[in-house]
Amino acid sequence: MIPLEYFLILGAILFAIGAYGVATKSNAIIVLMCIELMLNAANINFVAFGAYHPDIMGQVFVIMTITVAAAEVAVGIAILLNAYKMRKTTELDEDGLTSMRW
Amino acid sequence: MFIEYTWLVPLIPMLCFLIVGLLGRKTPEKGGYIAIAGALLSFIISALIAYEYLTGDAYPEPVTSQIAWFAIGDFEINLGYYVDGLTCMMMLFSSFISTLIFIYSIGYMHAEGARKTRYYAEVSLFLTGMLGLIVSSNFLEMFIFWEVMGLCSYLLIGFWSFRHNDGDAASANAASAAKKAFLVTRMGDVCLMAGLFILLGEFHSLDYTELFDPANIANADSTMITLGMLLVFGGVIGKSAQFPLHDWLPDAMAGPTTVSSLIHAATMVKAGVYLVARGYPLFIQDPEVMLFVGIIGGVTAFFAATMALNNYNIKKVLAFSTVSQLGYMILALGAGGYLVALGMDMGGAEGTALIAAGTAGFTAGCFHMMNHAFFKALLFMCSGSVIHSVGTEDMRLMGGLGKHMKITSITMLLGSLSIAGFPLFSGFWSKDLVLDIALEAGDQTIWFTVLWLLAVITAFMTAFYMFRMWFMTFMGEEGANTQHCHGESPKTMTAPLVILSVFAVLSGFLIMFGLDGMVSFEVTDTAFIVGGGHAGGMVHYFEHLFTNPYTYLTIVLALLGIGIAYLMYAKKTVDPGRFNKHGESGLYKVLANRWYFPEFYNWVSWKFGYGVAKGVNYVDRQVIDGTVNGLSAAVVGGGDTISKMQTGNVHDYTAVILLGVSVLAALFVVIAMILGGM
Amino acid sequence: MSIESLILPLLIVIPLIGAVATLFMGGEKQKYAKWVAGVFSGITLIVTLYMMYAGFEDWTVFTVGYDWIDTSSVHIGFDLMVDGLSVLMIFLTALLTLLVVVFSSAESDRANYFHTLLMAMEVGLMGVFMAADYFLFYVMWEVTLIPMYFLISWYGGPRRHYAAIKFFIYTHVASLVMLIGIFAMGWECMAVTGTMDFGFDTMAEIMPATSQAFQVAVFALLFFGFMVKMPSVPFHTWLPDAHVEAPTAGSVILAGVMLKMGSYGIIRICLECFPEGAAYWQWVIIAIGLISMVYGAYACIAQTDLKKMVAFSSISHMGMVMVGIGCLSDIGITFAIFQMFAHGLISAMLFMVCGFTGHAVGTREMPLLGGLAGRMPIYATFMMIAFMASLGLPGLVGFWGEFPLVYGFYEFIKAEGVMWLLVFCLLTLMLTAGYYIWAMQKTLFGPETKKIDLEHVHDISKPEFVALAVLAVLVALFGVWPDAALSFIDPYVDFLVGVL
Amino acid sequence: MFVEEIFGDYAAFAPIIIMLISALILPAVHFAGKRHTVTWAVALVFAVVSMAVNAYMLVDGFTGTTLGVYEYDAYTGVMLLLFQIVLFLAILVSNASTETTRLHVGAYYALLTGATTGMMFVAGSSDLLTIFVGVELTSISSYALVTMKRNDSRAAEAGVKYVIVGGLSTALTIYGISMIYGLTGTTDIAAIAASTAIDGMNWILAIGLVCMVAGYGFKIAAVPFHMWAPDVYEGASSPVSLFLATGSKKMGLSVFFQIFLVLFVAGSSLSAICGEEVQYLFAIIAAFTMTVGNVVAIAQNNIKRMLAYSSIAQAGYILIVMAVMTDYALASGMFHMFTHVFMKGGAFLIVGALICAGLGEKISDYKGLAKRSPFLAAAMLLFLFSLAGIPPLAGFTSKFFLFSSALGGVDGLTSQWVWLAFIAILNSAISLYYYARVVKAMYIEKGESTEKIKIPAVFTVAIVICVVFVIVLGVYPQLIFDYCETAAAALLL
Repeated sequence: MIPLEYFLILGAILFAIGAYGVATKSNAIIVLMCIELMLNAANINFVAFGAYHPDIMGQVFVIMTITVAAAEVAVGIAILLNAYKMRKTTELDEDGLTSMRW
Repeated sequence: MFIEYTWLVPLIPMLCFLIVGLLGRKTPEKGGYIAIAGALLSFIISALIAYEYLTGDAYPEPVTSQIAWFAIGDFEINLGYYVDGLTCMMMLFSSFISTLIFIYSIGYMHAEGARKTRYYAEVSLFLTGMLGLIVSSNFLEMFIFWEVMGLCSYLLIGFWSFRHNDGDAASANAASAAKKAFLVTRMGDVCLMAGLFILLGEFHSLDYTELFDPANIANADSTMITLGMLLVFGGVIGKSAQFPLHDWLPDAMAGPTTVSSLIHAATMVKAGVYLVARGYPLFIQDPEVMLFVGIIGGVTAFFAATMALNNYNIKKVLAFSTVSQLGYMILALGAGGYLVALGMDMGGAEGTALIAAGTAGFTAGCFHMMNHAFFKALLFMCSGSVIHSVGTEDMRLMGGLGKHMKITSITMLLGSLSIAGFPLFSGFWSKDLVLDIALEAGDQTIWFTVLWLLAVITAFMTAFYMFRMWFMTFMGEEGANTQHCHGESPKTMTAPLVILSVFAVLSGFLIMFGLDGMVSFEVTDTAFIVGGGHAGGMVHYFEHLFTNPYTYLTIVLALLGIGIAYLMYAKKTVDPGRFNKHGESGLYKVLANRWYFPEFYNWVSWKFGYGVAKGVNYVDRQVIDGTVNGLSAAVVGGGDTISKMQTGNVHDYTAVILLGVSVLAALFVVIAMILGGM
Repeated sequence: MSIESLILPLLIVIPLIGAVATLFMGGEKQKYAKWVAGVFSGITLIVTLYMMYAGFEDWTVFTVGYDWIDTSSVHIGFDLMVDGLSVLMIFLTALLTLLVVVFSSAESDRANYFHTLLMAMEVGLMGVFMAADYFLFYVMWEVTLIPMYFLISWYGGPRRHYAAIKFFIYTHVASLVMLIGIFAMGWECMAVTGTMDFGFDTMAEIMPATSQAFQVAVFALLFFGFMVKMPSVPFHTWLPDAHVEAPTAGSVILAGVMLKMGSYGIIRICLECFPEGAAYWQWVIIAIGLISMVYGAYACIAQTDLKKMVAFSSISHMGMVMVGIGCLSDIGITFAIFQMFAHGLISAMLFMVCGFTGHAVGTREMPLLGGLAGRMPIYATFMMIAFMASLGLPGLVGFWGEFPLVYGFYEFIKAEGVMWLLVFCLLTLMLTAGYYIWAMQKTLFGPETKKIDLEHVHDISKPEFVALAVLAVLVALFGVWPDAALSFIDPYVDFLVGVL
Repeated sequence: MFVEEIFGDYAAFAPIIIMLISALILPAVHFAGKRHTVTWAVALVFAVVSMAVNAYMLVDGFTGTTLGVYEYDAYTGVMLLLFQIVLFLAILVSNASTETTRLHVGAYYALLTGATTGMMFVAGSSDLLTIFVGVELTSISSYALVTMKRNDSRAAEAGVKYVIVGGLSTALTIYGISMIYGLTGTTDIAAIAASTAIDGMNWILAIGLVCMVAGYGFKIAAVPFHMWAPDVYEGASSPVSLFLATGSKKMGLSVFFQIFLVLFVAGSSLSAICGEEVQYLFAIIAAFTMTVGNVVAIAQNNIKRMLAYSSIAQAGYILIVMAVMTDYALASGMFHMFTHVFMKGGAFLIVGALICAGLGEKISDYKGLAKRSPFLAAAMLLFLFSLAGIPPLAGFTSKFFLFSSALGGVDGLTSQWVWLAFIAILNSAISLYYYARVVKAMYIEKGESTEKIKIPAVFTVAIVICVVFVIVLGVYPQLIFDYCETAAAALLL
């Protein structure tokens, strides 16, 4: 059996990659995708834990998470489209969507 | 019968004050007559009281009665009156002289118009203070009237502190003189207050009857009494213008001359002397205190006289003379008290003898106080008459006035002779008694011999400066302002002069007709008794003084002083400039600058008053308020700074969140480690 | 329901009605606002006087209490009471509010709001002095802040915004610290009785029995709150600013009554509830008092603005109150209370006079003034009475706040063997005389000033005269008859000394 | 009881069912009628009905469980009431507001109602899973709501920021939950609390807890997860800002209560392991949250941003509950949430009303407001002073309870959190400064215009409701505080 730690490390790596992306990427779509990565990192944890504890809850949680993620991305993309319509940009950088500050 | 109504004595002037103050504008002479009536009524009642008391059965036991006023903790404070020989004497001459001066004011203040209301109201209030002080039955009550007088003195010195007829400079001068008078005496008052704290702490009462009970005194802590009485004497120094707080009195001459005459010569400044006399039973508990009192008195007498020598302001000469004479009184009380105190310490027959000798000092001091009241009031009123007539106070601008103002010149001559100690004039008797007691105390300690010497020199100086003044004013060629002289003053002014001059000449003889018994001081095992002593009688005093060789010394010195003054200022055969390098000598300058006391006062008040205040204000604005403002600026600035972290860039938000998570996780673990959970 | 139990609520409700009534008197009607305010504050004063007369023997008849917030863990009551300590303060509040309305009758800028604020302030002040529940006490305490904030920032001088906000936040911080103390008391009460009962009577029973550490800590918290209000050095700097900028009415109430809230709180709460704490902090109290006295007096000397000088003199005088309280003795506390009362009357006069100076002459800067006595004799007379009373001239009320109080202090330091401390008191008395006399010389006397135009300067108007005259009479009356006030104070202090 | 009669076994679910129905039919209603006023009225009616049902259940003391996942007790009832009040206020003014969308009216109300449904769902949950789902329902609805604003590109930007930060926080939450799940093998909160599977502090537990704190901390805008809040509140329309600041934030707090209070309540096995550590963690977060919120608010010129920071600070105050962890604290925290709804909600309502009337969002635009609209100025004054904690307004009373809880332990006085109380009161004083700035602008400074301001009538109604409650809760806190106490007891049992 594969040790639990491996799954956890994989999850952690995925989580870290996602977090890095969220914090650095200037394209909003990529940021949304990075968030998906992070969610999936959690999913891996759940599945792994669910398997090691003989418990169904982990998998249920994963299903829920996937659903939520889908909804979030759907809304997120819609919002981005809206922003693009309004601002003609989806860049998150200085010259992009940073009009509200201080 | 009358004595139960002693409280009326101060109350009547009080009512006059209220009536004049509120309604005076509408009455004839703007309230002047009301004030006079009040003073006269007080005098009459005083006379009746005195007569009843002195002839009554109780005499010489003090008659006192009081009502509960309020309580300080467990200590009852009372309001009441206290009548004994000293009270009677003070009451009589105060109200009498006041009446005369009020009458004089009708003439003197004639031109003041609407302001007269204020004048009469304030002098009435002053009279309340003086008479209240005299009849008070406890120290606190006395202190209240003491301060009321201080207030009136302040107000009246500053009577012309705005819209002075002589212009702005004179207004400013009056305002600053008033301020100085109040503050300098306040310094003494604060000491007096501290003294009262100590007495209250020791005796748990401030009633004279309690405080003067030997049994109570024996129970109290003698060191505290010493300290207390020294502090009380601080009040005397302020009020009676003793060295080193004497300097306000010459400045106080900025007020109307009537005020100088009444308050700053005849009555208020006597309050200090009165306080020493009143507090005699406590003062004599410690010889050192009395020695201190004597030294202050003697030094004051000498110093003040020196300053009078070369002053050209007629009123200031008189002011210095007043200070000097007050010094005499204090010296007498101090010297006498010193002997009494020593005697009480010593005990036995020798002690009794010392006590008997010492009590003469009490009598001498009180006696001189009364005589001085008459002749100094007279002198001031005469000077007022002169000023009224020539419109200046500078003696160099006078001269030759004798022809124009006969009554004034003669009455003033009588007054001058009296104060100079010309034989048989009132000042002669009392001054020689003072010198006598000082010399006697000199047997016990060298201090009093020195003081006696100073006093004798002072007697010479007194004669000199008084006649310098008289000659400069009334004799010699006519000065610049003599030409503008209006002639003799009106009747309302000259009549009081004449009456007072009679008293100034003759009041000395009162001591031969029982006054010495009335203001005697006796020490028994169970009580200290004022009044009721053995009256020496005429023969005793003639014998006593004229068999004393030192009496002749003073007479010679006085005549010498008069003679020199005559040569210098009347005949002008001797040029005073020869002795002072025409005003260039060091001593002359020192005297002209009043021994630099005003400068010293200024220096002290600037350094320790305004200087510290500036510092405090700096600390307040910069340090304390600066901290407060700095803190608030820091918060506002911090807000600005932190808000700049809100860059609007969502990357920064996410970065901060991720950083926050890491930091919190670490923090969490650290806390766990600290708390020992890990 | 007896008439007695109505009195105290009435004292809050009447001014409240006045406040609401004037609030809605905008526009044309605002010139009648002063009459409304005058009538309502007048009625309040009458009710107060009746209460003083009727309750002299037994104050407890007036005590009323209603449950206000009563949950499983908290009990808060709408409790009102009055006793010898508070009755004088209530009297001051009622009196000064009326006089201020009279004095300020010329106010025409948004007159209705002006009077609303005054009446609202009266509500708060009455509440503070009558509250018998800590929650209510604190509520009322804070309620007084808002009208004062608006009074300063609407009707004040040129730097009014700064002064108002400084006053507001400064005193708010202090009261919040006090609030923490109240919380601590509440929880201690919880530990003993199982509920947080914020009633004065409950607390007064429980608190003296608590541990010394607790008393020391909570005393400090409460004391800080009160001290800032008094105010004591070094937490006083809000006061001069507030006074300088406040309109006359605001200054009068601020100095006359609001500062007393601090000392009232110290006596009512700190001393009654924490005798051990008081004993622990005694020297600190005295030190703060002495420093305030001397510091305030010195600061006065350096001021050029009349009002600022008087403000600092308030600090000095309240320092004296603090010293009196610090003695923890019968005499000290009795006359500290008396001094509070006396200072209330005197400072009201002082600020009226100084405020009038600014109004009439156009400046309060002493270097610009001079010789006003000639042009404005009545004003000068009142100023002199006020100054003399404040510097402690015997025969006026100020003296009885000073002499016996310092004597009480003397007794204390004599017992402790540090008599030299008396020097500070004496120095203060000296300095007090100094700055007042100096100020009078600068403003009233001397040559008439040429630096400002005195052409159109008038003496005081009739309403102003009435307000000042009433105060002057009271200053003199209580000066010659201090027992009139002392007879209220004495029984209370007897009780308090029993607690200590 | 009629609720049980109608809803049967689903009685505990009754208010939610009504809300769900509303959320589902609203787009249809709008599609059918094309009249936004009708849609608005329907939404409002459903909100009121739901609120009435809930109020009835609460007063009646109803308790019950539906489907084993949703438990209705006093706590749930009180929180539901809170959310419903928020919803009611938000819907009430949405139609009249000129900021809200006119294109997707049906969707707008459906989202509002749906978000509220999510909150209500959370309030009755006792499982991390259901809580997670409820929170996400609210979050995703809010992302959309923020962008639904007329003619303002700031809304679009706000939406982007919100969705990204929200997504990140979702990820953090779920990651944290996974850790906890991994350690204990369950997602039921009570079971986790009682779980004996954890034998001491370890990194996994720490990361799990901190990630959950961070994830839900985003909802309540706790420092350092607060940075989205000012931007979003500024960008969103005023009714939505109101909804987020008073509703969504309260849900976050409710989640904190339901998860962490229950996990670490005295006696649970978790509390033995790291109870005190968590308390300190929350105390530090609370201190930072209130301080940063207040201090930065001083620097704001836009009133919406200022109110946003003030909301952050208020959340910081309520976090005191999490540090102290007593039921008295919980009760007072809940009470403060209620008063906060009215005072902060009222303030946002006034801002919204003034935007409708053509006023700007800058504080300087408020100059002379007292002259132009005495009513609005007075109401704003009340709300701001209430927020600052000036008696006798609601904000003071609730702060009185809340701050006092910091000094109380389970059995009387404790000095552990006195420092927190001090920080809280200092912040309270700082807050006075920026509230007073607005007051000064309204009352003391002179504005350029003196024209009278007219606002839509419903705004007036809504503001009056808030004013009434701000005063009533100030002088008669028991109206709600009693329920809060019961609720706190119900949650912490």
